[in-house]
Amino acid sequence: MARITAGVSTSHVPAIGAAIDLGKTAAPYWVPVFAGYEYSKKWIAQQKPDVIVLVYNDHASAFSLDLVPTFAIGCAEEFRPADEGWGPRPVPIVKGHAKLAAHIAQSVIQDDFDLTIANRMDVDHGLTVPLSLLFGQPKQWPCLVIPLAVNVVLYPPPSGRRCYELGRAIRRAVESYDDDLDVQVWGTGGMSHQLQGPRAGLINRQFDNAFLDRIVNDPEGLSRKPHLDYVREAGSEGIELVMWLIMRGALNAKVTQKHRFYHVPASNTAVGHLVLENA
Amino acid sequence: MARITAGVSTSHVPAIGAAIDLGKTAAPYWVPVFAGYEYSKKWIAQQKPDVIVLVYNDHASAFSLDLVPTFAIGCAEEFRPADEGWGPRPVPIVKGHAKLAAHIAQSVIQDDFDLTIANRMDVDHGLTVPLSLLFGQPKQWPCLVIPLAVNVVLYPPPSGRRCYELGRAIRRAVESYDDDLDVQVWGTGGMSHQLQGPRAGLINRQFDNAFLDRIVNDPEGLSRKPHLDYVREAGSEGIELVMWLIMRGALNAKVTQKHRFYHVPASNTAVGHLVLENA
Amino acid sequence: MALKKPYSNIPGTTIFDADQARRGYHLNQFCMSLMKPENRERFKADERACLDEWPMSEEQKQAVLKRDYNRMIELGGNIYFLAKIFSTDGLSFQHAAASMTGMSQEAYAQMMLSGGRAPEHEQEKQ
Amino acid sequence: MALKKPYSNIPGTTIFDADQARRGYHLNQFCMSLMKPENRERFKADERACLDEWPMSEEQKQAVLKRDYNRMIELGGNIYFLAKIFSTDGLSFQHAAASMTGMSQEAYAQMMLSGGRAPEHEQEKQ
Ligand SMILES: [Fe+3]
Ligand SMILES: [Fe+3]
Repeated sequence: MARITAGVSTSHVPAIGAAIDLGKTAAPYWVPVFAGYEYSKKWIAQQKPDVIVLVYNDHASAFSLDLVPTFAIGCAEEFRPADEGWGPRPVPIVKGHAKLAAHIAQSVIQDDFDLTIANRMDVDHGLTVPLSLLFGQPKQWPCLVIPLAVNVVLYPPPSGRRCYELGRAIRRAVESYDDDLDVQVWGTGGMSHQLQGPRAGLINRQFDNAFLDRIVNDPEGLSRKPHLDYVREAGSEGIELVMWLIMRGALNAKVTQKHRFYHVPASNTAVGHLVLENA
Repeated sequence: MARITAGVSTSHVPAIGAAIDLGKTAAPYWVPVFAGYEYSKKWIAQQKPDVIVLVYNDHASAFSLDLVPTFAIGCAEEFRPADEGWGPRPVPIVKGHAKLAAHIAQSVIQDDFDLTIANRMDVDHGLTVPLSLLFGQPKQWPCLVIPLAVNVVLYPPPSGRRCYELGRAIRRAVESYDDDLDVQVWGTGGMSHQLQGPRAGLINRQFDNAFLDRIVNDPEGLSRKPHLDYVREAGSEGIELVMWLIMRGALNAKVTQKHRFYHVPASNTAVGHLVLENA
Repeated sequence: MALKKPYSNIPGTTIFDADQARRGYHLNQFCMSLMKPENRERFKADERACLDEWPMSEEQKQAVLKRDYNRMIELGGNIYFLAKIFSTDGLSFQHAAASMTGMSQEAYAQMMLSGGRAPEHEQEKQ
Repeated sequence: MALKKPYSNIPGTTIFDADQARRGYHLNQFCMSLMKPENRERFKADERACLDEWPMSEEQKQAVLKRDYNRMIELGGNIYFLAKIFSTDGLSFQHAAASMTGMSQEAYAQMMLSGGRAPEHEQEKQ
């Protein structure tokens, strides 16, 4: 039987990807950011998950305005890094787990989640930066990845509660898969940031740290936080944080916090990161 | 306030569209089919709906295997007839109601339906044949149309129950729209048919007539019918009938059956048609 | 396999599920290319050359060339995608459906006029 | 209007909703075209000619030519689409964000290093 072993959450700031790709990780600006992932790199080298269900949002890369899915699951054999305007990131092609992805899709659709099936989808920094943060710069990514893209760009995004419930449905799906697989669920994006208008540069440490507390210890309550609170308090792009709730919904009610990291800034954004294991 | 005034369900057999487009409606084969819509044409000329939410499935026209949404709502200003391999049908461009569509999308997404927003979508016979059946061959369609495409091609389709609940959510959405609009919901596809393999040509009159009875008088019970029953009893393409449940969910528990029609065959398919008004 | 297939015992019926979609991906995407008139013309002019532009298996290509719809479905084709092939040929769904039953077009059309294939007969086979 | 906009009073913030998406459709789709290197080269060679291929308003085109991101957002642009423009220019999200605040890039970068824009200050304005 497949099982969900752990959850990881992390910001997916594009400038972090650029710092890695351009060899700037030792620059004073970046040292404290990457220091926050040292524990996690060792941890995941020991964990050796078979598959990661990687929850992220597409940033107008795979999805134009022609078709905007609320939830899209990648069922392809592989996913290429997107060209976001400066050429694709020089990272390995992401290999999927088509059979498990199809199984999850089947299970959660029959569980009343109205997924979009993606059989061809380029993946942008939202998916590849978290991989780089945890795995560094390998020739091949050391495990398979099932991309789960969530719309947080075109209003309205799914509610935090809906995301949390989807996480629970993904857990049921994984646990009904016959093969013996260790599966992690990652939730990415956030923390507080705003990339537009006169309020650009907003950072809310208090909000972010309360969020980090509650997603570990009070996910049920946190999942009821309304959309407007995210935008008002964590910035227009802070709404990405709802994706962390999918990760959290896939874990036990009680989890062990193995690692927690918070840092300001990376470019325009507060960086947050958690490593959680089922208690 | 906008309101849902009536529901229409009908098969959307492509050969019916071809018969209309090629001027064959008076041929002996087709006379009994079109006779079944005489009442409805008069009825809708009196009803004059402002908008139709037209539930149909795309038949590999707008959606390839690259991206398959479970539910996609058309939010564009217009939708062009698709070229399904013999040139687009010579019918008017379908004009949308972008504002109402966006309102419905916002409302049902916030009601936990994970819609895909389509801002560009060609519409195939699934959507245009029902319009031709009710409106004939006008220069312009006499009302606006919001396409709602449901995946019934790639397994698994949404359950009948999920479709029924979506209909209810659409009703809530329409009734929370400020402008004064008469809105109909149409459910299309079916009835029994199978277009593949040695079992092609399957017709199940008993199943179809029981379905016609129950969707009027026992929609709650009918909505629990499992996917497998449709496929086994009504043929692999008979699963399209789940789309009628979206129409039915948008109406009152009690409805008045204004018209009922059933005929075999149109090409490979049993033709069924209902006109329902809120009691 | 981990995917439950409760629909695998329905006689004469292939459910287009994720496994079939993966098997037939390029076959079906080729079919979509026939939605453009210029591609239909190119296909009519040289079917083999057109097919060779797609990473399909030789079996899939042969099934297309022979218009063997049962075989195409077995190899991952879905009827709504395959419809672009018989539409390009100027043929109807009824023609294609008849061809899959092993009946002549006339006998199939007559069966439909007489009420279609009876489900009871089929259900015995389960 | 029928669409409720509970988010319309957040200071300095435009929510990319259906109305904005409709207003900015062609502007945003133009931005997507810059995901291909050949289109980036064409845009760099003659920005105006490239923009004229799209049914955008003159105001939208002027905003692009001036790299006025606040104006582009007002006219329906979304920052993730618009990112393709400043990426084509070889500039970062931080550059674009700074330009929208009216601060110099240096002052903005320093604000971020000092912990970012404080939310309390912003929330007073409501
Ligand atoms: Fe992001
Ligand atoms: Fe159909």
